[in-house]
Amino acid sequence: MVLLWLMAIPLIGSFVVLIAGGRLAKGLSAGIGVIELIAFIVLLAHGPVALNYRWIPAWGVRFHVGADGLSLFLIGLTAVLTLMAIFASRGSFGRAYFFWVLFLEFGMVGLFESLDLVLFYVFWEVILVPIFFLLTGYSGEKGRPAAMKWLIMNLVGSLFMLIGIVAVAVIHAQPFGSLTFEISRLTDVKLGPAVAPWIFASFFVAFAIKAPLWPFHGWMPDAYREAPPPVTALLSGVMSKAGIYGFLRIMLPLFMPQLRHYQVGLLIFAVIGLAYGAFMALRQTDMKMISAYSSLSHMGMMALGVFSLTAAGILGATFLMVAHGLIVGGLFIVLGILEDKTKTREVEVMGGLNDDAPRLGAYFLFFALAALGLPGLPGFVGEYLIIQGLVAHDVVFALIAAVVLIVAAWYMVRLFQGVMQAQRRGSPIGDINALQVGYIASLALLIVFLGVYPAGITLHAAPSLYHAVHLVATKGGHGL
Amino acid sequence: MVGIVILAILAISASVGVVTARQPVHSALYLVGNILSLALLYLMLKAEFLAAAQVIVYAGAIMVLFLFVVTLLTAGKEERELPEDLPGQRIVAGILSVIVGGVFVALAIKYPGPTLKAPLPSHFGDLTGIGRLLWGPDFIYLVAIAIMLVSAALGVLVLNPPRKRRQQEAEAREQRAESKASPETTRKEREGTGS
Amino acid sequence: MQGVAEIVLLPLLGAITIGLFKGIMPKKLPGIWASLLVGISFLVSIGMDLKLASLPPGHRVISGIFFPWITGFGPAIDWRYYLDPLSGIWILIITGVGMLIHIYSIGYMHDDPHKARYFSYLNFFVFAMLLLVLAGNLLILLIGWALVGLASYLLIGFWYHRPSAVRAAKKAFVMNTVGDAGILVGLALLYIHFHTVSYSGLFRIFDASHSSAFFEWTAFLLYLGAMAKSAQFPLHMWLVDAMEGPTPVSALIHAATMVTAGVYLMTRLYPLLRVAPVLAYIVAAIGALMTILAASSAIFQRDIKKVLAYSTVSQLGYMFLAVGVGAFTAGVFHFMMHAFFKALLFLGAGSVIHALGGEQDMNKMGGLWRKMPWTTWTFLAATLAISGIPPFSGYYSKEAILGETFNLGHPFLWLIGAVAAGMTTFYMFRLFFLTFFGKPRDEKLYEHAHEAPAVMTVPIVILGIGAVFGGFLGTWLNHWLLPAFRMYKGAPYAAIQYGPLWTTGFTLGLAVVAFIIAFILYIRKGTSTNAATEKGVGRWAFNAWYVDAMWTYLAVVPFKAIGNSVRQAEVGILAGVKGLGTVVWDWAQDLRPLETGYIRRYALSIMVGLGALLAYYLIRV
Amino acid sequence: MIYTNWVVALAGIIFAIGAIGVMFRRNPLIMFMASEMMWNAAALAFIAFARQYHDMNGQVMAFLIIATAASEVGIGLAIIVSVYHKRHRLDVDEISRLKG
Amino acid sequence: MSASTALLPEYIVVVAVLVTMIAAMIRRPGGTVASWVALIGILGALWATIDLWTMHIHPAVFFNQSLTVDNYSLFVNVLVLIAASSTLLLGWTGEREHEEFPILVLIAALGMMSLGMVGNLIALFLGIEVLSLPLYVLSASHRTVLGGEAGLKYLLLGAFSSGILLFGLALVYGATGTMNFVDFASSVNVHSPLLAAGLMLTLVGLLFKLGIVPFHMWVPDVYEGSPMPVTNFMAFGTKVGAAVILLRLLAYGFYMSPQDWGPALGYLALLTMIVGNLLALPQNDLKRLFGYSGIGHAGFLLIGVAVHSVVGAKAMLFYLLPYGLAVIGAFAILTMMGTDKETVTISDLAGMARQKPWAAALFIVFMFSFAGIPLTGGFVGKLYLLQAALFAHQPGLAIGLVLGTFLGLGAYLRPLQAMFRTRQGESNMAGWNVNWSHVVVLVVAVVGTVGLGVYPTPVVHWVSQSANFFWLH
Repeated sequence: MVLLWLMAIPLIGSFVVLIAGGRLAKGLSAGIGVIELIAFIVLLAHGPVALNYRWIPAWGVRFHVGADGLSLFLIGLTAVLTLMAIFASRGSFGRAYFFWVLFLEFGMVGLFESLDLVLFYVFWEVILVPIFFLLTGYSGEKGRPAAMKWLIMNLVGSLFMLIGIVAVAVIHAQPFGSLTFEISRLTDVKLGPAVAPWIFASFFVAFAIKAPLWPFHGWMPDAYREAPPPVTALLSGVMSKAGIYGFLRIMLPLFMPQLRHYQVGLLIFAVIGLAYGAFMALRQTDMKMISAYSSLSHMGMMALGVFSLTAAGILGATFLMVAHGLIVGGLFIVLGILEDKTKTREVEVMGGLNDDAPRLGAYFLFFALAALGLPGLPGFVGEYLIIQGLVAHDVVFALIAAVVLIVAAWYMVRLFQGVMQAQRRGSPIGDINALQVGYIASLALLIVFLGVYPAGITLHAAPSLYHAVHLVATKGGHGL
Repeated sequence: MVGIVILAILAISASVGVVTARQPVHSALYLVGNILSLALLYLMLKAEFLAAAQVIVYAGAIMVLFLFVVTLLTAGKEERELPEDLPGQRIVAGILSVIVGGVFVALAIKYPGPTLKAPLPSHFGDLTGIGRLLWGPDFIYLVAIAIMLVSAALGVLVLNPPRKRRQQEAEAREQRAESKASPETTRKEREGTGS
Repeated sequence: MQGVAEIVLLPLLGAITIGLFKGIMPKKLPGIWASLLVGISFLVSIGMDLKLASLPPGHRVISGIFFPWITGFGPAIDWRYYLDPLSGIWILIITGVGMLIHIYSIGYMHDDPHKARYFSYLNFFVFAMLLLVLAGNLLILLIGWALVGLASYLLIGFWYHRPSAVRAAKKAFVMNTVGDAGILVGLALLYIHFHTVSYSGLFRIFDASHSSAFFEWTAFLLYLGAMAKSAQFPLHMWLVDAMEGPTPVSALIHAATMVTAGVYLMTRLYPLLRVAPVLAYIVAAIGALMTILAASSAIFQRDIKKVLAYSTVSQLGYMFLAVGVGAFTAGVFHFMMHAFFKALLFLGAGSVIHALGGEQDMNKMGGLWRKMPWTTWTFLAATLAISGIPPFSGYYSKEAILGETFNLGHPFLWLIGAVAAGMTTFYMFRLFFLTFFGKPRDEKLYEHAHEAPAVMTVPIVILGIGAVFGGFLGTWLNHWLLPAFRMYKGAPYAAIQYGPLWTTGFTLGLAVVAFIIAFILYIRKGTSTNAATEKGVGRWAFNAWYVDAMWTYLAVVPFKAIGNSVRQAEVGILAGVKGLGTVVWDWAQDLRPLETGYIRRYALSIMVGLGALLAYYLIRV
Repeated sequence: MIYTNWVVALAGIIFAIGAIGVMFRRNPLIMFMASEMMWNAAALAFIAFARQYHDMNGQVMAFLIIATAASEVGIGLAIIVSVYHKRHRLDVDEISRLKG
Repeated sequence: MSASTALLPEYIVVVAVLVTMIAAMIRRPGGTVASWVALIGILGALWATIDLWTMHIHPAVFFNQSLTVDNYSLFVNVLVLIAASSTLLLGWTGEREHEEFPILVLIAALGMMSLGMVGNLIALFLGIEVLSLPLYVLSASHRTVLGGEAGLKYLLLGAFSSGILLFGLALVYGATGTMNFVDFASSVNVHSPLLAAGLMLTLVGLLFKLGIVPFHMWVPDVYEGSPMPVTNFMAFGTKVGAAVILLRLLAYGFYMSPQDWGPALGYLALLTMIVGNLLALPQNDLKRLFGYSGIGHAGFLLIGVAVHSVVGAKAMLFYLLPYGLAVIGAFAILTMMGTDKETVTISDLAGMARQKPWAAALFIVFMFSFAGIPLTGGFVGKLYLLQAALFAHQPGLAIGLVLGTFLGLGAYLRPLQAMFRTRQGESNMAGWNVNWSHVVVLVVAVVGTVGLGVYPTPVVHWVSQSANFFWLH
């Protein structure tokens, strides 16, 4: 039942906010976010659960939801980050804004819980909508083209995935006669050589666009730049994980032979994206863009982990999803506060702000360090596991990834120093207030905890990944 | 057989006349000729009642209506139709129509269909035969026709209402409409390329 | 378990408490509190070492697990600690020297408004360094490794208004990340092959292995980390720039402790070096190269701290030389002695800088001995020590390294080391003479110069005692370390040995000659510091053989170029996305006129469709 | 014996001519008449086939066509009158404001 | 079962036509009696339909096989009655429309309903004409310049296409010698060229009504020029009628020779999906936009016919419902906005999100249903159509559907974004006019749209029952 509550709380909450919101919208939604977080803790105490109801029996579509180690922490990530985003949002945005934020939470939780392809797809597209309106309605004139690009690019990918989903189900139904969309039952689908590449590509492109992975990131720069900072935090922190989650949840069980077959190519793609994002970040002057491209680079890193098709790599990707979500979410929130205070995003016109806002500077530094993968913080854990997986496959990719880590250190330090240190160039700003300190600090504490005790997640996630990893092993991957 | 050929030539030339006549009045008259020759053909095809109906309804009622409207709309005007200005319209349309018509002719001639040796059933095509059907199992068609005629009558009422009612409506509209967009502005907005 | 956790966590406690409560702390409290915690940590360290000593010689290991770090994809990696005689030495130096420098800093940073932050960072550094040396596996070591890098970054950039400091901090961080990445890949390789990264597990495996290319490459990757941290060619330039930080930081981090982490790592991995002999030789060779390369640069520097920085690089070269040839105890010995005298030198230099109001250029110094007697004489002791003049500490450790290098059949490396030793004497006395003797070159500064307060001089004196008498610890060290080095294969020549008498004589002779030259040049002739830096070898050496420029052209420029080309590609991708939209839009606009509004056209369209359908059918039939 | 297929061919020809009329002429009345001619052609074909199959249904259909044509013409002429009663020229190409 | 029982819904509508005429004659100016009577008639017909449905009738044939009452026709009845009642409610008499409006709507609805049950060519023709004639009148009924143009275009092209249809019917009759659909397949001339030519002509006539490229040209113009409720009726009702008769004709009469028409329809569907959605993209007039969007959706519907399978039939039938609900919802909002104007442009929407947030929210739902975003019925419909295409091994149609959807997205998103634009100068929401009748339509539309998206199971079930033609299996 708690699974349903996890979906219902933000859904009902969103409408409550929409109807009763008004001036209280922010406080109300923060309360709902807290309740959701509590529900998640209950779920955590429960451990893996699943529910399976009939939905559209004629097509074999089921309302099959569950939370296992793979999705559990992503749900948690959603709950935490949404709460943070609500805290970080301007109350003056009004109730519709908070409605969309909570609706987004509903969609994300639903997506991570779905174990049926149609259900998955439903949520996959539902989450596009709130972002579209948050971009359209709350980020000025420039936000609209970004919103358009966001929705259309993502839908292009996902619509083809819809063909893929139906095709898989139809092909699976051919010998047995009855349709099913449940992932666990589709794993034995036999795709012919003529259709397999196309179906594979349809899924791959959808996930790659959502993540986004290079070169499918055309929507990303605009959307990340133009969205209100809390929304950017949600976009990069939670939404982007949906793509990688799709790889893990759907592509590993369904397309293992194809993944094996194209592995080298996929790895090359991912590694190009990894380097590409890093080098782009190196040459940006807009602070949101630096972290946006850094995020792109990290998505490449996660994809590398998945495509390494090793237990460590996949586990690393899983871990990095959560870690990166928290980190980049925090980073964007901090950048948003800075933008609010300085009214600019250009690094070149900032500098020396640490004098005015030492606490903000400290958090900024913390998130920057976490984002560059400082050992001891969770980003490193994921990167370590991924590199280990890559080493098992081919050390060349590991070395490239390692080089990119160096570039990451470079651009992140550059970002931090450019804004916070050196000569002061802008006008003075105030430091963050107690509320901001409170929620940012709790986020930071969570991040530190994960960095010190990553086993807390991997312990739970690994058994669920066992299935995927088992498939890897039996279908010709490296077991370890 | 000869009769058919003559009627066919008549019908075709009348229909060509409809299409080529300069004045709508002439077109209408040609159409009457076409209808009459077809009516004769109906007779030869053992459709007596229909031949009568064709003459009475088509030539008698419909064409008279046409002539009324033609005279109403073109009264006192002696202007020729403007020359064709849509590029390629006539060439493409002509070629297409000729090909399509040719195909029908070819198909009709090539696939004659079965020839029934049995004699025609009694009352074939006469008033009794049609009447038995239409007032028997096919009565529902008459209902449909009735409804169509009702809608035609209503249509005329709606489209060309009496003057008194027209005034009433105009007054009501003016009361409601405070900021009625003129067609010109609508045009402009619609022609703009948008954002 | 008990003690280890406290050793590590006490400084962390200091860092956190100061960081959180600096706003409400009295002005002087942070320094005292920080020093106190490190002091307690030092005492606990002594206790732990005593505990270690109470164990039988071959089994002096205190190891265990706090809790698992990560699990789930194979054997777990734990928060594992590992205290053996080797790390025992290191924790003593870290906490001991660290405490002295904390105390010194109370005086040095007296006027700085941000000193609370400073002490917080400093405590954090001590914590990270202790974590590094007490780690029981490579992964935890890497965490400590990166955290000391972070602390170093923070402290180099402590005065973040100075663009040069910011740049130096960035450079240090990025260069250190190179090393981190190397270790990361190396330990991933080890884990993949052996399913463990803990020392004991790995060492057992190394013991059972023969040398192979795999080990060479793995060792190389780990050495890459050591290179970056310990400023070995070509990753050493950051250390020179790191002098932008406060001087006590230079003493603690960039001379005494952190930069020797590489030495620690390579010493710790001595069983790996056995199965990677080529790499071991490379370590030695690069170490030897560093000794002379850095020494040559040191000769021409003007900035007092830069001289010391190059000197540090040079001395680190000695340590790596020792490690590379297998003279592990000698290497550790030199590390200890170096910690004393180099910390002392830096603190002395710090006193001078403090006294001169922040002036670091030796051109503005001179004749300070009258004003600053304590500093001068302790500085002299350290200078003698680093120059390898018996019976000062440096003599023993350096001779042990050189002698063993010679004994183990590396005469060429020995020759380089010996020449570098002579150069060391020269540049150190050049520094000493220019700073403390001769006439004051800048009267104004000289007028204001004064001896440092007791809180600064006392640590200097304590370190001076170490620098003078430390050499006599050699025998004890042999006893302490040898059993540890014999636990696993790979350190047959670990014991301290000295070379043939003539080699010692040669080195000493060079030192004496160098001293005389320095005396003539800088006392008698009063040569300017700028001499010979304008052209030829001098210019190259002054500019550190243009390693920075090399990096600029080999890494920075290409990386930026890649960045630029990537930016072009990005423009292309974005234009492509936009272009696709535009194409569709234009396409739609182009189709609109088809809808002409003419009924006859519409009818024609229907006819065309009809024709097409018929044609389709006819063609099919 | 009547060769009904020849009659159908005639119907085809009249149909084609009607279609040409719709597409060639600019006068709405003539266009409308031309399409009435197409209807007539269809009715002729129905009657011919009815004769061929000895099936009265075709004739019923033809009758209904005529009746429907009557109501359609009623409506059609009403529309044409209402559109053109203010215009001077009976030209269907002038009625092309809706487009694009 | 007697005809009077089985055809009760139609009879009720016929009676309602008569009563409404009387009511219209005796009404006061501006009164709504006629509308009420018509609405009651429609509701009665709806009640009768549902009652028949619950009786689980077997297919019954009446009037010389001209009418077949089965679940299919009953489902069509429901669709048509929804369309008709929404049209009535949007054009509530006295507000905007003349008093004959309800009568004409009822007559057209009667034609549409009959199209769902026709079983022979005569009834097909009559149904089409009963549907079309009132719509000719209605589209020109406001006697505006554009309305007249719309009516004239619709009339001339309708007559033209009806001529083609009639000639096609004649050829079909000539080739088979029978009027009844079910006898075509058993005729000896199944593969006769005459039959095929006749079928092609018939298809042209029907596809014209459905608005398939290249027979679509009239659609946007007529939609734009017609009064708002009439456009609504054409967009929903005409599509229903044309689509269901197409399916009926092909599935009953030509199921033996799908190779003759299936691929052709497939290509037309592809063309229609692409062109319709593409041209919807740059439109600024919302009614015109919906016209093109309707063309695109007609292409989607045609997939269900072209694949010639029972899944296709069900999918098509299902898709009509979410499409229609979105149409009536969207037109309800346009009617509320544009009570004093014939049309609404995209720029008129500016500021709607701020000033009329609830209407904006509902508009979003309908647009998303058009675009096929999940949790709206449009998505479920597209999913069904995709299944049909893929089960029939026609990936091309699936890809076409997706491409069409993608091209259409822009068209639906542009109005949505416009709502968030801040408007310069005075608010254009002043002429906002909310009648209870609009609200009823809106509520039905939004509940239906979202309901179909969230829990389509019952409708899927009904559709399965109604499109279960045994010979398609």
